[in-house]
Amino acid sequence: MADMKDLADAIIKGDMKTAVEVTKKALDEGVEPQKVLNDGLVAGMGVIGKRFKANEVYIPEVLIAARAMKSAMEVLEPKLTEAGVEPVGKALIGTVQGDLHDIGKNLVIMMLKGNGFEVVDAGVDVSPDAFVEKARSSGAKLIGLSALLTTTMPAMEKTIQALRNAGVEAKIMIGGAPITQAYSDKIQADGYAPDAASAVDLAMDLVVA
Amino acid sequence: MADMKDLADAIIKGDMKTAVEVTKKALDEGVEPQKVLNDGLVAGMGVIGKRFKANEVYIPEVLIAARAMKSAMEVLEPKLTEAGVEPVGKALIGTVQGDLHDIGKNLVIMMLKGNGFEVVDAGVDVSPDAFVEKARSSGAKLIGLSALLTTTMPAMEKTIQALRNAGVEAKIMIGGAPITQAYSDKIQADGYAPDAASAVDLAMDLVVA
Amino acid sequence: MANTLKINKIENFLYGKAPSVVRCGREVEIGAGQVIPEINFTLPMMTIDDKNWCEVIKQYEEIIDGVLKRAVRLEVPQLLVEFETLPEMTNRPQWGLEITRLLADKMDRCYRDYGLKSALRLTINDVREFNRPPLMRSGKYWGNLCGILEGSAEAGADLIAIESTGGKEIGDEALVNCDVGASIFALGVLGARDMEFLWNHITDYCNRTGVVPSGDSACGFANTAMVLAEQNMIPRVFAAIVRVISVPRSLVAIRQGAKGPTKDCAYEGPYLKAIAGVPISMEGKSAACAHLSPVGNVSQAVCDCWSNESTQNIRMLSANAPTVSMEQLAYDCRLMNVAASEGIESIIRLRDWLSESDSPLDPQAYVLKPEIVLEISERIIAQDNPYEQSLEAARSATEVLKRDSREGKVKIKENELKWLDMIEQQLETLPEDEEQLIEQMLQRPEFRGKFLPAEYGI
Amino acid sequence: MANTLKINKIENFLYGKAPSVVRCGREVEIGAGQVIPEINFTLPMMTIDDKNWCEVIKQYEEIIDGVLKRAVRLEVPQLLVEFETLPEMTNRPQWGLEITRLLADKMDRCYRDYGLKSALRLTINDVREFNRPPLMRSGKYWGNLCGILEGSAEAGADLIAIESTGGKEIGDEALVNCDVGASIFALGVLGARDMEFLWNHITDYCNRTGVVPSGDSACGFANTAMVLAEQNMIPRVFAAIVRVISVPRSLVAIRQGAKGPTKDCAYEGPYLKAIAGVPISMEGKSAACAHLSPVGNVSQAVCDCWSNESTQNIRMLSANAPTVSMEQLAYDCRLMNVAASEGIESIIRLRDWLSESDSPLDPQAYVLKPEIVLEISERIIAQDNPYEQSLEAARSATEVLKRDSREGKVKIKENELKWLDMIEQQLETLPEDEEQLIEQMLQRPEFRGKFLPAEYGI
Ligand code: B12
Ligand code: B12
Ligand code: SF4
Ligand code: SF4
Ligand SMILES: [Zn+2]
Ligand SMILES: [Zn+2]
Ligand SMILES: [Zn+2]
Repeated sequence: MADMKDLADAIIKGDMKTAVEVTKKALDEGVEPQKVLNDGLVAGMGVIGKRFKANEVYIPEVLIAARAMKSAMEVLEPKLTEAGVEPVGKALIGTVQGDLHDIGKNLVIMMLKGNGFEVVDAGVDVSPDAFVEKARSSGAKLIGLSALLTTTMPAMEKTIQALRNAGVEAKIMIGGAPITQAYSDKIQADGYAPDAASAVDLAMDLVVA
Repeated sequence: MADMKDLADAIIKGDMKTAVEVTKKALDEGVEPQKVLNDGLVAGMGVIGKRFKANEVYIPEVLIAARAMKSAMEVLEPKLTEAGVEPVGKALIGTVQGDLHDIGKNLVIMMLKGNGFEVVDAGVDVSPDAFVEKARSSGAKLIGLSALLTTTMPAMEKTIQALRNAGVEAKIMIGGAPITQAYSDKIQADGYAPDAASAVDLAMDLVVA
Repeated sequence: MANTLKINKIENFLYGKAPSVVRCGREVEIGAGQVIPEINFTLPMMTIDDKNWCEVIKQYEEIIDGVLKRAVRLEVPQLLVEFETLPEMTNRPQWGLEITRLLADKMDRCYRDYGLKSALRLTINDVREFNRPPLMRSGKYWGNLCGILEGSAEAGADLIAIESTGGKEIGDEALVNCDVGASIFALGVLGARDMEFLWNHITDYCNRTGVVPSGDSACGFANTAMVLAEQNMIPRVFAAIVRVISVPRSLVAIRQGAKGPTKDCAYEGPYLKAIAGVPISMEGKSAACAHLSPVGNVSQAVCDCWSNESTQNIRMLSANAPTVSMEQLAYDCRLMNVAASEGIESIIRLRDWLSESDSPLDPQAYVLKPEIVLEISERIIAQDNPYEQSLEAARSATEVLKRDSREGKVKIKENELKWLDMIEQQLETLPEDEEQLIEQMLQRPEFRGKFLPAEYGI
Repeated sequence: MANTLKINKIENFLYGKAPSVVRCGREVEIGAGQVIPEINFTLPMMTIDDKNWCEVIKQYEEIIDGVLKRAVRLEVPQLLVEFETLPEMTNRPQWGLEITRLLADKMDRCYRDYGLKSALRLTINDVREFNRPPLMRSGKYWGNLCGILEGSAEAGADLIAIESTGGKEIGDEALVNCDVGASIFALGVLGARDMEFLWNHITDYCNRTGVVPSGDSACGFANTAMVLAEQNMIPRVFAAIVRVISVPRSLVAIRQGAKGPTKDCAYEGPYLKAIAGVPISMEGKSAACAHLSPVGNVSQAVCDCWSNESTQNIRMLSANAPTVSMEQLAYDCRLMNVAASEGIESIIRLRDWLSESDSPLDPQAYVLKPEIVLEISERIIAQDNPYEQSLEAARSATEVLKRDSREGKVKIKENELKWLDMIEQQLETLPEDEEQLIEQMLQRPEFRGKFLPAEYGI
């Protein structure tokens, strides 16, 4: 019988092959897709996430786990859709106009995915208009803006205005090294997180609220 | 015959006695009060001011000159009033609420006086209401606010609002170590100066404009 | 006060080592061999009021979290944290104490979780001059000051300091006029008398509670002079002399029982260490965020704690400014401590480089040179009371500067040399007897109404 | 490249002194005996556009006025000013050149009025990756880059630098995956090839105009690794190894004619100095405003210029942040130069304290320790091309860290030790031959479309 603990362990170890196998087996045995997701994949990622926060493991290990999860998800997703299970939320994340820094943004995306979000990567140097367009076409409920330069921070404000003027109702969170809570308040973003781990908590809050 | 150059020299040296004597003599001889003021007193202070800016002399020397000027002014003032000569302008200067730093403010006052301004010293820890009241009672055309603490800077904004709400039309300039032009713009002061010497230039601009 | 220096040989005048070690907080030992970073911080632009209080708390949380995290990362062996109240927090003591508690709790947790040894210094800001002329020994503001003091042990403070301002009513005027007599009156008479009263009160509380009475700073006098000199408002020689005049006043706290480390901004520290043997906190290039100064290195030469004076909680490109300072202090201390681990000869070597790199260039740096400190300290303690000591301080500083500028040991700007003569002349006119000076000063019309003699027991 | 080190004895590996001195600007001599401050700065939060351009200019005026004034006050003997363009200023070359002109003019005036010796380094930011995948040798962005380069002499630049990013398309991925093979490919293959093309172009211009080609930094690789390690994203040992891998790439600029001082943020500088004899600019605790780092002191050990990396023009309690940095750099340099004035033995003493205070605590600091730099440099130059050198760099860094952590000379965290083994294993699988590695990398699906092989002559 497919053991959800084995699946979680496979994720933790980043053992892609086992993860896919156990997922398939579980589904074949009629385990509920939602249970496979929660008790297997998300549980495994949860353990890795905790270890990462405790500085026991590093990002490469998280990435390996995330890749194992991704492979298993490819098997699981159709079943989830069939069963009417929605992803936690859909997010659109990008780096604002004029700014090419994307390592931080990419880590945020990876962490969100690991926690069950569906994420559209808008890339870097994304103009306000492009954000509006992508917000519309993706239907994301959450938009994340990243900026690393003091001279591109103002582009965040412009992007938020453009999104709001265009009637986009998604929640907007911002981040990047020079960003502060005070700046987030000032430009009326819905939230700010200082790192990728807390970005997940924030995203959860914003999407659930 | 009273020589305006002697008067200026007396001011420069801070020679109170000679300054008063020459002023009296000049007035007795029928020299125009305005000429005594401009070519004697203000000219002398101008030289000292220049030397100060060039780091040739220090504030104590400027203060001594200012005191000599003050004594001479006591003689000259009634005549100026008779002749209908107005002071350059009347200014009200104080340190904002919660703040006790006053050395900088006092130097600004001293420099303004040395340049022909009439100045009311509002003191320290001056509340917005007290500023409004003093602005009204003094009829000052120029108000100067000083703040040295990051935690009393916001009191500047409040004071400006209170003054404007009360219909006070005087120009408002601000200064103090933590103040910047950007902050001045933000709270819509009419001007900012980084030191006492440039405060005089600014005051002139604001009052003449 | 004993008439011999606690440190009278230049080879015993060392950073990290003080004759009287201070032990406090969570296993912190000051003056026992290692130089310890002392981190300071303040609020960015914001109002402190009921509405904003929550925001204020958040600022301090963010500051201390960032600082402690960096200290742990850089394996700082011991850390001193200074919290200096802002006027609103002294005037509402529970506010000041709430932040003290918050900091102490975080430091406790960090000690338990990561073993970071630390102590918390609470520096109370002197609000008495909200009355003008100030009431020094009674009234609302004195009450507030006592209120925060009385709650400090319970709130978790390990050390108490204050930067008292008694005499400043005259000190400011004295500075902008380069009036050395008035400076001596402000510091050596008014300041010293107020310190005696105030520090008697503080050490009394400390004796009851076990909080360490640390020290007081003549910041409102001597650092104001330094800032004015940096702005070319007053001659540097005058600022140098005022620094030395401030020594006897700051000594009063120690005579009343203060144990050090003296306050970071009290650049008179080396004198206090030589004379009284207490460990000292100093600041220099590390505190450029707070004051520009001509003593960036020499101030470090014989320090026991090394501080950044104060920096706002604003975001730099890397992190918030207090975290940035924490990092800089940690590295400065690492350097000193590595040299110290090689033995005294290496301490002396580094000390002398620190001293030599500044002292020939500015009179304010020169009077902090360890050799000069010992020379002048010797002369100061030969005198009996703070007034005479202050007078002697001024005389010896002036003499030394004249002598050593002639010998080319210290550079004094052309247009400042005449000031040394003028100050010397002023000094010659001052009476040897304190009572006479008081008499003279009470006569001066410009000082009338500025201070209340009775508040100084005059 | 010669197969002997320019500095091969530890007693010749000194701060302030480099085998090849650089003379430039207004009487500036780098590597000739004195350590020189290099001041850097950037804009606070603001937009750069037509509407705001006037405001941008005002910012740079305020910055340079404050910095020069403080340098004069502190009698800084020589000053290097770095202006690093922001993307908008590279993409509109006349903007970048206008600010260059402004700075040069102010520095000229200051030299005439106060005798402050100074030189201006213009660092062009690499905008080529605005195209993704980047076009390295043609197109609009390459044109912009050339545009600013071509105007630099006339605008008053004394030195040219760039922080080129060729290979970063792969480098970022390599870092977050701790993929040492991909890192070597990014730096030693792609980066090195791009550098050869780019620096050939730059030195060609410099030869025509007399501007000094200074250096290039592997900042986008190795400093990114350091920042990631400080955030506990990747193991410090990996960041340390990437730092060493970056050496052969940065050497390419020198082989193409760059003369130093190398870029401040190129912490690989000591290797470049040992191997090629060029003077180097370094940053450490002085640059805490820009990057937190575990190499605050050791980075200073053999520097020729000492920098703050970059700080925004924001107001601190004392002055604006660039002025604050200027003061700190001035004092750090004073200390080093005073020790140097005593002779080589004292330089070595201070160098070793700087080095010893950090190097046992972190592998990133350890690989900058002068002795280790010489050891590894020797092995790097025994190889023939950048790929082989990079491979050897990685191998020797890994070996040295394993060996010396076993011997207790450098502390490596428990959970990082296994990474050393993993990296070693990865290294064993890499081919000795560059062509084979290229083949392998071109196969990897995750890299497909990320970079254009032809742009690297592949
Ligand atoms: C790596 C780097 C680069 C790399 C970028 C590689 C890449 N693909 O991203 C390269 C070399 C290309 C580069 C280029 C430049 N850079 Co750069 N760079 C850095 C550096 C060293 C690290 C940034 C980084 O990746 N950090 C690691 C990640 C993981 O951290 P992070 O980005 O902060 O992200 C975390 C959080 O902020 C948060 N987060 C991030 N995004 C988001 C979004 C949301 C929604 C949320 C909730 C959270 C969140 O979560 C992340 C994970 O925990 C920083 C220095 C620093 N101290 O930050 C400078 C820095 C940002 N760069 C700087 C500069 C000046 C530049 C250049 C202009 C340099 C030049 N003159 O050429 C160019 C600009 C290019 C451009 N148009 O953008 C300056 C900025 C100064 C300023 N004025 O603002 C910095 C601060 C360096 C410095 N101290 O001077 N840079
Ligand atoms: C002297 C001084 C004091 C003295 C004040 C004496 C007095 N009568 O003014 C004393 C010791 C009393 C004092 C007390 C305090 N101080 Co204080 N003090 C200073 C210091 C060292 C110098 C200020 C000064 O006089 N400078 C000299 C004058 C000439 O310069 P200036 O004030 O900048 O003025 C010039 C210009 O700004 C301009 N200007 C000034 N006003 C105006 C007005 C106008 C209209 C214009 C156009 C121009 C202008 O012209 C002037 C002449 O060129 C500064 C440090 C610094 N770097 O500035 C700290 C400083 C301002 N103090 C500080 C602090 C924290 C305090 C205290 C809260 C300390 C405490 N915890 O006890 C208390 C607060 C008391 C209170 N409620 O205000 C901090 C502020 C931190 C913050 N959060 O903002 C500073 C920055 C020190 C530091 N680095 O930490 N202080
Ligand atoms: S200048 Fe600094 S140390 Fe001195 S009283 Fe003000 S805040 Fe305190
Ligand atoms: S981190 Fe600093 S030095 Fe490196 S590219 Fe960015 S700005 Fe330049
Ligand atoms: Zn202080
Ligand atoms: Zn750089
Ligand atoms: Zn730089």
